[in-house]
Amino acid sequence: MKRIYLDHAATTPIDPIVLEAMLPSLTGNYGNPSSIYVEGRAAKKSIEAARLQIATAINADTREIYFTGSGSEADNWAIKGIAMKNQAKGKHIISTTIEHHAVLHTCQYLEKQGFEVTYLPVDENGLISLDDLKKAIRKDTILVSIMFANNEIGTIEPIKAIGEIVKEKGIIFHTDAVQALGNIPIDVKDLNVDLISLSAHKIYGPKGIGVLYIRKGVPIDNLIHGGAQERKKRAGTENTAEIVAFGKAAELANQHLEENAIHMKTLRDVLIKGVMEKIPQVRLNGHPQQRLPGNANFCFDYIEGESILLSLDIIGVAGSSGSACTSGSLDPSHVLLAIGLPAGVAHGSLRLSIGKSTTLEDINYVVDNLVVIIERLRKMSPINAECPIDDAVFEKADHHKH
Amino acid sequence: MKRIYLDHAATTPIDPIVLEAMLPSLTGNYGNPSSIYVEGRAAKKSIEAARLQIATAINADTREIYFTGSGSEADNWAIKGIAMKNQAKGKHIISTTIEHHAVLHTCQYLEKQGFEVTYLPVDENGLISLDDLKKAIRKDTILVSIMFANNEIGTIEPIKAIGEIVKEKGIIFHTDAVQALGNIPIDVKDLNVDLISLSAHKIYGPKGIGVLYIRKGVPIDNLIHGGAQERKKRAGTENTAEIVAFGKAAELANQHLEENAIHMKTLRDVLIKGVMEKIPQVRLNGHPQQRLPGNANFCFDYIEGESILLSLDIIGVAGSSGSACTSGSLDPSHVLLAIGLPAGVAHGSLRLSIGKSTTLEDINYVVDNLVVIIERLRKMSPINAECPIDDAVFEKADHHKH
Amino acid sequence: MEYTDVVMENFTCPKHVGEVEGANGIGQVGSPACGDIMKIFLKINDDDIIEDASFKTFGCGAAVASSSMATDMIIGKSIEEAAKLTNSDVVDALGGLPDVKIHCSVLAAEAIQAAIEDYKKNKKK
Amino acid sequence: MEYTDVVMENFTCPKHVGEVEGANGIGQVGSPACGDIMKIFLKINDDDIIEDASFKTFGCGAAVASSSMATDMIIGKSIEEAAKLTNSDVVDALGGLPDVKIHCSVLAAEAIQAAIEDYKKNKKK
Ligand SMILES: Cc1ncc(COP(=O)(O)O)c(C=O)c1O
Ligand SMILES: Cc1ncc(COP(=O)(O)O)c(C=O)c1O
Repeated sequence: MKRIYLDHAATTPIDPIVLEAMLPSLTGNYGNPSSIYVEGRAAKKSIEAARLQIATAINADTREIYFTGSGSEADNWAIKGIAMKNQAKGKHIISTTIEHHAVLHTCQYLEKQGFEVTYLPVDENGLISLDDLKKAIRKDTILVSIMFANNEIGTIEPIKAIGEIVKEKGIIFHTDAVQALGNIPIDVKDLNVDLISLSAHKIYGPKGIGVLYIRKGVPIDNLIHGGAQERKKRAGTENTAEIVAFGKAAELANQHLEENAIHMKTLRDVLIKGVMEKIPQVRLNGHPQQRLPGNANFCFDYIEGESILLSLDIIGVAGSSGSACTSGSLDPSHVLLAIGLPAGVAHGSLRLSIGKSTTLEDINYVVDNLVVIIERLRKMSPINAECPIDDAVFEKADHHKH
Repeated sequence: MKRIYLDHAATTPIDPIVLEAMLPSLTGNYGNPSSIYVEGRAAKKSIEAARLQIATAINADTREIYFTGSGSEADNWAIKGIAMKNQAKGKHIISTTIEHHAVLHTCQYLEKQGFEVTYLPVDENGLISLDDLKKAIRKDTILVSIMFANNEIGTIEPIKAIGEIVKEKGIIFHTDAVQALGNIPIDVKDLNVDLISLSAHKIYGPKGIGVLYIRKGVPIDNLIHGGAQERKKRAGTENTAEIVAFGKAAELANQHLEENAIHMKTLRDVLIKGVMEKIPQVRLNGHPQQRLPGNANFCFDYIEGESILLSLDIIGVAGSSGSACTSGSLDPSHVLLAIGLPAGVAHGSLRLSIGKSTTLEDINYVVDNLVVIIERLRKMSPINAECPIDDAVFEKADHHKH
Repeated sequence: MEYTDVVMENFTCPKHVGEVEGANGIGQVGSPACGDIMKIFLKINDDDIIEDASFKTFGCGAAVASSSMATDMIIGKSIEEAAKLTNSDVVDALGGLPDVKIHCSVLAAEAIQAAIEDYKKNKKK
Repeated sequence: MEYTDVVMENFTCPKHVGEVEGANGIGQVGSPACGDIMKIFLKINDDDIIEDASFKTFGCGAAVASSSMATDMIIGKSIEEAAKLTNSDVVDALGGLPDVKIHCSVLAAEAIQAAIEDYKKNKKK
């Protein structure tokens, strides 16, 4: 059966051009980049070429690009590294309620170590308020970490405006741009951002390779200590093959940024229109305009997300949900709760994220089948418009809390 | 020109069988292992198969195997994770003076954060003393981290005996077994070890993938916070391809452990005998017997290591040196200093590490050419047996300290 | 997370979906906030034998499959026997459930008990 | 770290290795502990012109190449001119050196200065 992959926000297949670029580093080019002999120098060279490709993609200097083992590591490094290094100045951090877990759980860990974190709320579209940010800034604030674009609902935060506010106060600003890369332009010369997290596997590169952009001169502790790799800032023998792949993927993403974005946006709008028109009792999550080109996120009342995903999977479609049931926890997505959805509704969410190879037929197929799937699951559900269940009652009853 | 690669301790080429095993995860099998649809489940399955291969190789339970982004990350995680989690019990750590930088620099970082570290000395062969260890243990000792086998001089530490001493005191024991894997048997059921660091690229797997073995029940903080991957202990979308590759590499290493070890040991002994007999003024570093099967490490008096490496590189041979000049710092290897070599002598070190594909002809070629190279460089040197230079004088003069 | 074939079968073609006609014992457990609600309908005859059973479920694949399997397992049984149905019985019949989904089978057993209680209460009146 | 072709040439086939016969100015700098020792031998004629020069070096590729290049650059020059040779002159002549190796060129310039000093001292006696 033909598969229709609509979970590009979770991960993407490796582009054949990227694979071709990385293969020589798997079949040969195995030298340790720190070694001085031929094999080592060749590996070093390919890493530096990739560093330039990444730097170019975000308009940075190559000396500001540090490779990590994932986007999560980049987030952890940025936040812990800044916190540890600058704690003498203050122990207050500002972030948001809709960050990726890599930021959120890192902040929570720092709270246990004696740091204080203010989590800015967001409005019903997922946007933070600049006023809230200004009010949250204190004398002892050392770091602001606000994501570029949200991975679940696709909302794009006003990073440039945030940067201006933060810079004026002399505070370090980190943004998790893992979802932004390849989807919206990132220009470090234009933005007042000090640290940026990136990850290759969201832009048709391999999993397990990330980047932390560190603006020159920003004081930061290492997260992974050891050898002198990455200009003594990130230890560990370099993952040459995946670094080369990330470089190529970033180059391609940059070259085709606009064309890919238009393609995804067009299909996304067809998808959103189709779902909203053909299926009753559905809402679109995230900002209606200010959102990632490939992101569509819906809540279908009265049904639960995992059963939608399973039903889609059976007919060949891959999507994701903010339902608790897909995460192994019983709480639905913190992002959907943060934009004000009741837990019961949040459980019924479906995220479909479009990629550069998605076609109009794919979208039409999905819309048509979703109509049937949603209807079937709703028939199976004990709740509906005539027989709604008051969340509050159930929550108070607390019968099934875990 | 044919290349003779004798730096397997630095990194190894990917075994074609390993590459074949990992390729499907690069060309397809791209699902996010946390996703519930077909693509995700397939990726999850291949990761769990690899976990079993690694577990089998060290006789552990699959639930004790956690994938990381490198051996360095595993070391950092083990040491920081135990330190942070158990600091209420005490803030004293015991390690050695000859650890890899991933352990050493992590310990030094913790010292800055208020921990105390005792670095056990080693004898001229690189062995720690069990008596020293016993004496170093205090009431507030929470962790002992001693490497399984040294990456420079190849000396194998008495891990089992250390484990017995440490276990009796109820202290957590970590060993960096990055160099041991594939070279000497590791059996967690036989050893009293709580945490073990491993890395794929030393056993013909790719760079950028490591493992931390964590014995069930050992209390440890996360190093990389975020998503629920690796049973909520190590965040970041899984590097499926490299995990699969590590699994295969570990399986192969385990299957051919004895045969590979015998092969390497045989060639190593030819190499050592040849060099010691044909070249005057040379010493063998590391324990004469208790050493890694593939490791040979020499010091040639009166000459400097990098110029040996360059000369070898030119005739097609890749080796490494503990000379400062190869590391970007001006201090020679801390390991060579720890076994008591004067700095001037340590600068003249050469490590040749043999792999499973090394041949007797390779070794003969290297020995014959080394004779010529060493002679040539010695002729160029202002110091020699008749005109030795007293290190101490120069160190005191301090004219060229950086 | 990996579902067994039996779970997938019971999810894609669940038995006994809907509201059995003449149901005289209805039980509902769970909450939408937790992501599962199970409602069980029992038609019990005068000899306290469950003649028919059905369900409506808001929940994940495991919740639907557990409902389907559990209702199927109690049809034809006395309410005494049915009340003894444990969540492990359901899990076993499904060929296993992922750890994080065990609670779905618990819900199914609880919903049946709630339906039987409801029947008993109705009978007393 | 990557050496230029000129560096590699001067390392593999260094010019002026050894002890020039009749050297009347000898300078040595560095220490084995730091990984480099450079010894420069100068043969200076009565007009204070460097007729010949040579070196012996314990050190890395850059140290050998710097010694080779520096000695080559000063032959035929007056000691006054030679004393003005800076490490950057050597680096430029080598087509560049890696950052961590710049100190080797410094040593070469220092060794030449030391040799000239030695010559002057001998002359005075
Ligand atoms: C003993 C030892 N520990 C740790 C490491 C670090 O492993 P990795 O390069 O995967 O970070 C190495 C090799 O580089 C090593 O030899
Ligand atoms: C916004 C965001 N941040 C961080 C990450 C983590 O990246 P990685 O999976 O490379 O660790 C992701 C994706 O997983 C993401 O979407």
